[in-house]
Amino acid sequence: MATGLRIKTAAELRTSYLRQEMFPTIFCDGCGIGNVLNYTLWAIDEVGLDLDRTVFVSGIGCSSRLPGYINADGLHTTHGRALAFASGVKAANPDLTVIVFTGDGDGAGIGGNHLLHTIRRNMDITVILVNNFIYGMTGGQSAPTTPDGGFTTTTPYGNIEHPMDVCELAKALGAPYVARWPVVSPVQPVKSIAEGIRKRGFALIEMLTPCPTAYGRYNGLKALEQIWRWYREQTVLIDEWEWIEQFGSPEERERLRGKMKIGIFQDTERETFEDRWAALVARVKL
Amino acid sequence: MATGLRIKTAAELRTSYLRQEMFPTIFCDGCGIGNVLNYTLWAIDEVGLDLDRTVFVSGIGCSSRLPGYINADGLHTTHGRALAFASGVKAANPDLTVIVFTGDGDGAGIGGNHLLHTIRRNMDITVILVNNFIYGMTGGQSAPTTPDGGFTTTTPYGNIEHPMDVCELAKALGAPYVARWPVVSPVQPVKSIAEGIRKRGFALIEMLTPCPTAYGRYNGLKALEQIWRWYREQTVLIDEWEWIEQFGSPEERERLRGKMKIGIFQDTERETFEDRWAALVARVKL
Amino acid sequence: MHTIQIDERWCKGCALCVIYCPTRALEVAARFSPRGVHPPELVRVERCNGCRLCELLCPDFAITVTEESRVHA
Amino acid sequence: MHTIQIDERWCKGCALCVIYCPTRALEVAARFSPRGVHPPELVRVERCNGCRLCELLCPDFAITVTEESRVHA
Amino acid sequence: MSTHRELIRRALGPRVQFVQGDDACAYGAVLAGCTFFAGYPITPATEVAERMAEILPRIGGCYIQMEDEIASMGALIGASWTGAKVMTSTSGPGFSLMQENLGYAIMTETPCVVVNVQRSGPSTGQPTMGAYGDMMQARWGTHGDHEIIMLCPASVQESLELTIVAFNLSERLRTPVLVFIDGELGHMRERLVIPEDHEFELWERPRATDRAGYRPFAPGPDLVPPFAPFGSGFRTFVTGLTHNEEGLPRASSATIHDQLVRRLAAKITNHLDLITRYEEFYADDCEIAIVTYGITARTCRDVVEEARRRGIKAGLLRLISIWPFPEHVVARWAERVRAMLVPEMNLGQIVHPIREAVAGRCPVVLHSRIGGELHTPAELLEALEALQWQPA
Amino acid sequence: MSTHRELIRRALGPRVQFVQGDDACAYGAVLAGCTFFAGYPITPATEVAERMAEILPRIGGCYIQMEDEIASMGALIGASWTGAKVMTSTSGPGFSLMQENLGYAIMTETPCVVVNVQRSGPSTGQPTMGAYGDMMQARWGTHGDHEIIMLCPASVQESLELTIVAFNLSERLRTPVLVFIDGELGHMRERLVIPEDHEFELWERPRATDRAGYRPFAPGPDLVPPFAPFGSGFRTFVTGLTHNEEGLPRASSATIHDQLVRRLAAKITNHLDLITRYEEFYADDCEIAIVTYGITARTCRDVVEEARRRGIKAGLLRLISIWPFPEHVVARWAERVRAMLVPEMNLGQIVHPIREAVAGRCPVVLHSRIGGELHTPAELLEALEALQWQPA
Amino acid sequence: MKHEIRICGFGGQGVITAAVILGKAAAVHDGLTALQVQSYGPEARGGAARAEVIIADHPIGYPGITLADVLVAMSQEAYSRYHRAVKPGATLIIDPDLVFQRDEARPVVPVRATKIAEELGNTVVANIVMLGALTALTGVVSPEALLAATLESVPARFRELNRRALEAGMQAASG
Amino acid sequence: MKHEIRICGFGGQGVITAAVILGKAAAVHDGLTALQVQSYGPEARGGAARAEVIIADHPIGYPGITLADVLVAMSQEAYSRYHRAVKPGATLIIDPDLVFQRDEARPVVPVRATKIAEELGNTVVANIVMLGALTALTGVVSPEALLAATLESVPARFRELNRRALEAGMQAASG
Ligand SMILES: Cc1ncc(C[n+]2csc(CCOP(=O)(O)OP(=O)(O)O)c2C)c(N)n1
Ligand SMILES: Cc1ncc(C[n+]2csc(CCOP(=O)(O)OP(=O)(O)O)c2C)c(N)n1
Ligand code: SF4
Ligand code: SF4
Ligand code: SF4
Ligand code: SF4
Repeated sequence: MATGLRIKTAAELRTSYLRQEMFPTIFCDGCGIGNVLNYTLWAIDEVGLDLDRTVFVSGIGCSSRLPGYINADGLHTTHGRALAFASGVKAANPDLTVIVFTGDGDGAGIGGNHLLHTIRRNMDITVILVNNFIYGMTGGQSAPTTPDGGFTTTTPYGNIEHPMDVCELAKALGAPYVARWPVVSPVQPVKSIAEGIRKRGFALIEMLTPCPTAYGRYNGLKALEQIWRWYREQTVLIDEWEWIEQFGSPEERERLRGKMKIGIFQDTERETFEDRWAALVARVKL
Repeated sequence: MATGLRIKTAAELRTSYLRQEMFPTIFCDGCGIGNVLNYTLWAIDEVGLDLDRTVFVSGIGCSSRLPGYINADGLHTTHGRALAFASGVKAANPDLTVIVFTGDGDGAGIGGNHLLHTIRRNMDITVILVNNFIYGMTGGQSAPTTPDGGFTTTTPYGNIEHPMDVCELAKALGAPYVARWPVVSPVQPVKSIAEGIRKRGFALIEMLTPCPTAYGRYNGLKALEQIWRWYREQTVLIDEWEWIEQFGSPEERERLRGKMKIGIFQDTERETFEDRWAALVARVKL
Repeated sequence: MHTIQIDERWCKGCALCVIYCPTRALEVAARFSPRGVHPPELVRVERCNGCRLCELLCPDFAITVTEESRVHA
Repeated sequence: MHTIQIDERWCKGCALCVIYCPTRALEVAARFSPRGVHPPELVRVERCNGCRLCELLCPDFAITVTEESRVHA
Repeated sequence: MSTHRELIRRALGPRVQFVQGDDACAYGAVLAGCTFFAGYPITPATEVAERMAEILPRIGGCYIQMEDEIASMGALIGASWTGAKVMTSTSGPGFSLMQENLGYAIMTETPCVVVNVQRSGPSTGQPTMGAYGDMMQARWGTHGDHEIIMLCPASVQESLELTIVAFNLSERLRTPVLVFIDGELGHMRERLVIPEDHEFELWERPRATDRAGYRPFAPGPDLVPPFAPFGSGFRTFVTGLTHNEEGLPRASSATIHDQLVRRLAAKITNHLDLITRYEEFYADDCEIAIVTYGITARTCRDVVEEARRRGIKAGLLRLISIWPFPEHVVARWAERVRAMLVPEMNLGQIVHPIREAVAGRCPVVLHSRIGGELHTPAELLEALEALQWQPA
Repeated sequence: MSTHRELIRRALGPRVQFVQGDDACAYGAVLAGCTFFAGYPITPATEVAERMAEILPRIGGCYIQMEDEIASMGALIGASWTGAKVMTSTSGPGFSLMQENLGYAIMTETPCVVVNVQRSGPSTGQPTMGAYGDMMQARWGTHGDHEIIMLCPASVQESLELTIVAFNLSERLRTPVLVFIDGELGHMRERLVIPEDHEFELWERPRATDRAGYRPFAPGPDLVPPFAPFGSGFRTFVTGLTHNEEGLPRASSATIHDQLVRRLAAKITNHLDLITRYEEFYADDCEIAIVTYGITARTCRDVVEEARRRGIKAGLLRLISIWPFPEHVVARWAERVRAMLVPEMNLGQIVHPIREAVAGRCPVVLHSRIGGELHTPAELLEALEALQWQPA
Repeated sequence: MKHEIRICGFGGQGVITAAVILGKAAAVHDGLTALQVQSYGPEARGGAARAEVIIADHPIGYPGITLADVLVAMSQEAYSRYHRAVKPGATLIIDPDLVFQRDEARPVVPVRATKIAEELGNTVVANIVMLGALTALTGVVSPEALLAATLESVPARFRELNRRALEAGMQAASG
Repeated sequence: MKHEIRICGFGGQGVITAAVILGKAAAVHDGLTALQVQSYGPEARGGAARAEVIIADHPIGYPGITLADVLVAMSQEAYSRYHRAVKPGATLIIDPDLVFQRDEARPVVPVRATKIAEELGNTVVANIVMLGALTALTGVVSPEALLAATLESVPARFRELNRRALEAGMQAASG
């Protein structure tokens, strides 16, 4: 790996960061959620987080099972509500690092309003949103991210709803750090998650993650090799995307269709809820 | 009035459009919500809507009381849920015109997720969102729109949360029609509401509306003349805003601070849920 | 010549009409309406140019401006 | 020289490691693991360059690549 | 052009199938004329939605997956006001989220059917395990005073049939009706015979006919106000606030509130004849009664037969409609039996109204089982025998 | 530097005040050591939040207004896991929305206090009118099997005092505790004397002391597991799924579910001695008893005195803790009295567990009033007299 | 000793504030038992508003008033609705500018509170004028207690205005 | 007549599908009473999966199985857990490639379903191979019913594969 990070081995991760009694994971074979865990642990290792002072919060879904595997404080909450619980943890004890794992359904479907307002308040929370285009845990129903025409058990004739772009939304809401990466290669996600954790303020890292069992099965991508390849082929770096949009040939532009932009969407600074609250307390405390 | 519309008189509106037994309204004196009703009726008149085929839907709040005054089908629902109910009405009978009245708290606070997903689906619904920067009905608590530093009964030392810009959000989500106007002058709101109703797809018209009783009282704007003047002075047309941002002097640009952009934020076309569903049915019906 | 009709059951005495009348033709009455508020009055009839702004702005549909020549239903 | 350690209790036999190994040093074994899957095997030891991609990509922390010279805790 | 009924038949497929309880609920809805479904996936109720998503577009109806259960319930009510027959399905966590809007449907007299395929709670609990832990929530889950109708099938066939009944009651009485099964029955497959149209009745909500002087919430016969769908020119205002018979808010009037809320309750409790359903086995000479409902009742049927073979005068009262609670039926049994055994797949819920109805007339023994496994015939037989030999 | 207790005193202001029931709940919370409040405004509970928003920053705590009641309940639980004492307040519609996360708090043994200032429902109903329409919802509102603790004050002073008790019980037993008042009491002003610190006890949640072999959900004495706050290095995994004593999900195990859920219930029902609170008047020679709770009890006190003056052997059993239901207390009264009158500001809710406890020993007569007005002394006196002259 | 006082008018007149100040005067400053309740609806902005105060020297059970000892009516609707719900010999205080039609059988004390307040420069103190009059007429609380309760209930910059309103009310009642 | 059949293995092997097809064969094609239940957990992806089928000629009350007449075990865990919960004389069918340790006291029919399926070109039909074997060994449903139920349960392009899997299973059982 070309990053120059001193990457812990899987065996080391197992002993330092994992609840080994929880393994093997519940994830299907070929599922990319395990990779999200990998990358997060490597990022944590890079940042040098103290797991004694880090809380992992999640909602309900395959992806929301991740905190259970990490040997740290974990709060596996109700479906869609991870950010509400996480806000409570962070507001009550701003010294803790709070990292949220959520799914596209959990975080942007039922939980969309908490996403919206947590970003608005700019809570200092890092959200790792696993987008697999579908509700995996319940067996493959359409999600707000399901592509146009995508097949799921509740869109048996193809999805007619416009899919949601969570990163564009977060960006419009002013989230200080927003990035999207497919899990298919490790380097950028690891770096990006580390940046998100370091960012003072809300950070969203959307991980495009293959779900062969549900999304793959209904969309001709059940074979692992195929679905993992799809994620490489269907994603385009923001810079390249913009270059093509500006200077590309019509054919090149046509080829962007249906693909997804990846990269860092936003990286700015903004006062956090916790800092502002602390300032308020300093001002009015008796 | 310079629009060339043949504007019905208040007396005519009363007999053709209002449930007179509901008057006087519950709105405080100096409240701008009554004006939103005025403008909507004039817009409806202009569009020539058949009130027998129009349904007004709302949530809970001062602004959500509006459907009760209109002599048409009305659905005054639960707090924050107007768009969910409205989506049901529209999906089940796309021939009806559906107009939603909602507050900033109702529509963008508790109801934010329904806003998000109704826009995403592009339901053909016109939403008139009354933004008075506060929760009026419950006596003046902070809303997601309360300005930075604004005083409310739950931000007695000044609001520390970043306020939300509902129009920017709707725009980012791809709503085909998005506009914002203060109620203090009638012409543009009337035109804009009419355009919203005519638009095939989701239309959001945010009305900046004085609430002297709650927002005014806690922010030195209790006197009617003062608060109404404030809305004139603190709003700047998008074009002007952009001109100043690009070409304005530093002082001019400084003067934009804390002010609000008004005008039409977006006016595009996008396939609606209803049309796509109809196409799907045409394709698969037995 | 224009006149204004005020529905005193509906008028809340907010005085928006008075404030925004471009010709300052209206005034707040000294007397109380049955609702206990001071309603507006067209004290300077001659000034009123029938612009109907008071009517458009009245949040309570309480004002109707009428021309002598025209009768509304 | 590198070797890989596979934790067969954790390996789900997804074969990601086999697929993504840039030197094609791994293969899927014919035998079944106790979990009932075919685990990977380092069949072409000489090819393995220790890039650790299989380890980084294994969703189940089941592979650890070790150098002869180095022992992990 | 085929008629709507023909479309339905074609969409449902062969007359004899081997399907799940969930599927049967969906089929029942479609047969009852349901054309609108709004829902949100949740184990073990998802298959109801999946079946509706497959069938509805094929018969020209509308399936919409909402962003959560709150929205599903809201969309359902909106759709019902256009005149459509509507249904949603969920399980415990989602049913909890639906409570506020369920109360709205009650208050606004909006017909709708809610299927709850119960899983083992509290909280996320055991998502894939069956239970009957929401039985009291069904009755009391939403705030404020109200009555509710709930039906509890015990087989796949009955899941279909009672879903039709649920629609009928909901339409006729203009009130939400709940169909409660559990994860076990929801995912259990049995032979299902889809009934012919002449084999069941279909009731429609009473319709308003005359616009002049129409008062949308003025009770007609049965205490039920005639309904005028949105868009039909009747111009109805619907609010969850306390309202008068015109439908206009009168939230400060004690009298209007009292009249409205008592009528809404009476509309249901006055129609026990339409609603109440139960099955009795060996009622005549029963000494030890099992009183139960849902999937457990199947086992109890076996148990009672076996007990009889062993000389115990056992009997079974299977409650099919749980709410409004058939107090008189239970009271009647209480007068005649020596003891009642109440097996429940919860910590004891329906045992409360049973005890209240029994009012001390005989001992009532709860046999509670939680964790997702069914009561076994053996343990229930043992419990019956223990009661049999217990001194009075 | 002042101590935290001194800060609290200063923030609360003068010792004698003329304030509302809502205010008193907020004061009680602050006195109990509450440092975190998450909420969402709703009539008639908003003033609780408003007081907390004023006080908490002044004592270094945190007030956060969330986007809805679901989020409020979520944030509350999150905050409680950092070790803070936490509270929220709401009314019916909001309480309905909190049900799912309330169940989560029960399942995860998270201390928290929820104040419900009840308004008249169902649905939006009468937002500014008091009622006791959510009494059964409190017990059964969330899905799945569980027990809950609920306290019902009858005065402004008691609103403060019982809120402190609520925190104590919640901390000690690690379970949500509900304080239920109504809109009338919530907005009623009375003289309030803020008690000194030595006038009340404060209980804290049991704390884990040893990291080695810590099992976060292994019951300690009282069946309550010792608590380790997030960030203290104990590394606790918290889930609403069925979990073992390590806190790890075991959602398919019937045995673990059974053990867990029965322990959660027993943790409460085994501590009736700590929880149960009631007041008795003229218990000794009472023939006709009024059994009631909340604001109505004040009126009943007057009524009983007046009845005594008129020669009726009336008595009053005022229930202060409603859940777990003090069955034995009611049963004891039932053995001695000729009849019970149960006035309720609803269509009859607590009358159900009362009837169940009475088990036919004496007639139980509901006197229901809805619409937001209180029972008058005159009507209750009349009801008492009617019972007095009724043949046994 | 038990006084049952009902103050009513329309929303925005501050009838609830008046009742709160009165209760506070009794409970906090005069050391009496006092209880105050109010009734308002979501429909009541500008509509009917009502507040009640019970002042006693013993604990108060039933927290309501059927027949009042003192009625203050600041609107026609309030008067029409409540003027009969009083005990024999009760004190009825009205604002004659806002109560147009009266049941002449029932003697009333007219206090032009709104006019007086307008003359003092701010219509919002009409309620305080009424409180002054009420106290002067009935003595349910001591004038000192009333003054103290009033001053601590209003922002500093309005103290003087309120003090004058109280005095004007007392004068109007005696005048 | 009542047959109680338990099929178990790990998630992904299609044990539930197998049970459904068997039940369908009995209920729809052989006109019998049949009932099928399953057990799976959210933890069960790749973990334990279990399905049961009851086939009878009369209505079925209790919808569970305590002791099975037929057990199909497609994993070690399944075998270890359930091989004792059978009636005397029950038929036990196992995949010997996946069941490593056996209680030798209990006679079993080994069917190398996974291997056979892999040879047929797709490991997913291992369950169908087992169904063929089961039917051949027990006759709980007719081969025609089983074939019909299988074919209507799979996409058209997999029919041939499934038919061959059934046949291979029957052969393996007889062989
Ligand atoms: C209130 C509620 N509604 C529905 C569910 C059922 N449910 C569990 S997970 C899930 C969707 C998960 O989708 P996503 O968040 O995208 O995660 P994935 O499983 O795809 O990783 C749903 C609908 C639930 N547990 N609670
Ligand atoms: C579930 C629920 N929570 C809270 C409330 C209380 N409530 C009623 S209106 C309202 C806020 C209204 O604010 P907004 O939508 O901005 O409308 P406004 O009154 O300012 O016009 C609230 C919180 C409620 N009715 N239901
Ligand atoms: S269902 Fe999809 S998302 Fe869930 S574990 Fe399986 S592959 Fe992963
Ligand atoms: S409280 Fe504010 S928004 Fe509500 S009616 Fe009064 S002025 Fe209007
Ligand atoms: S604007 Fe309307 S309500 Fe206001 S004073 Fe004028 S007439 Fe009356
Ligand atoms: S990537 Fe990991 S789990 Fe997958 S086959 Fe390789 S070692 Fe096994």
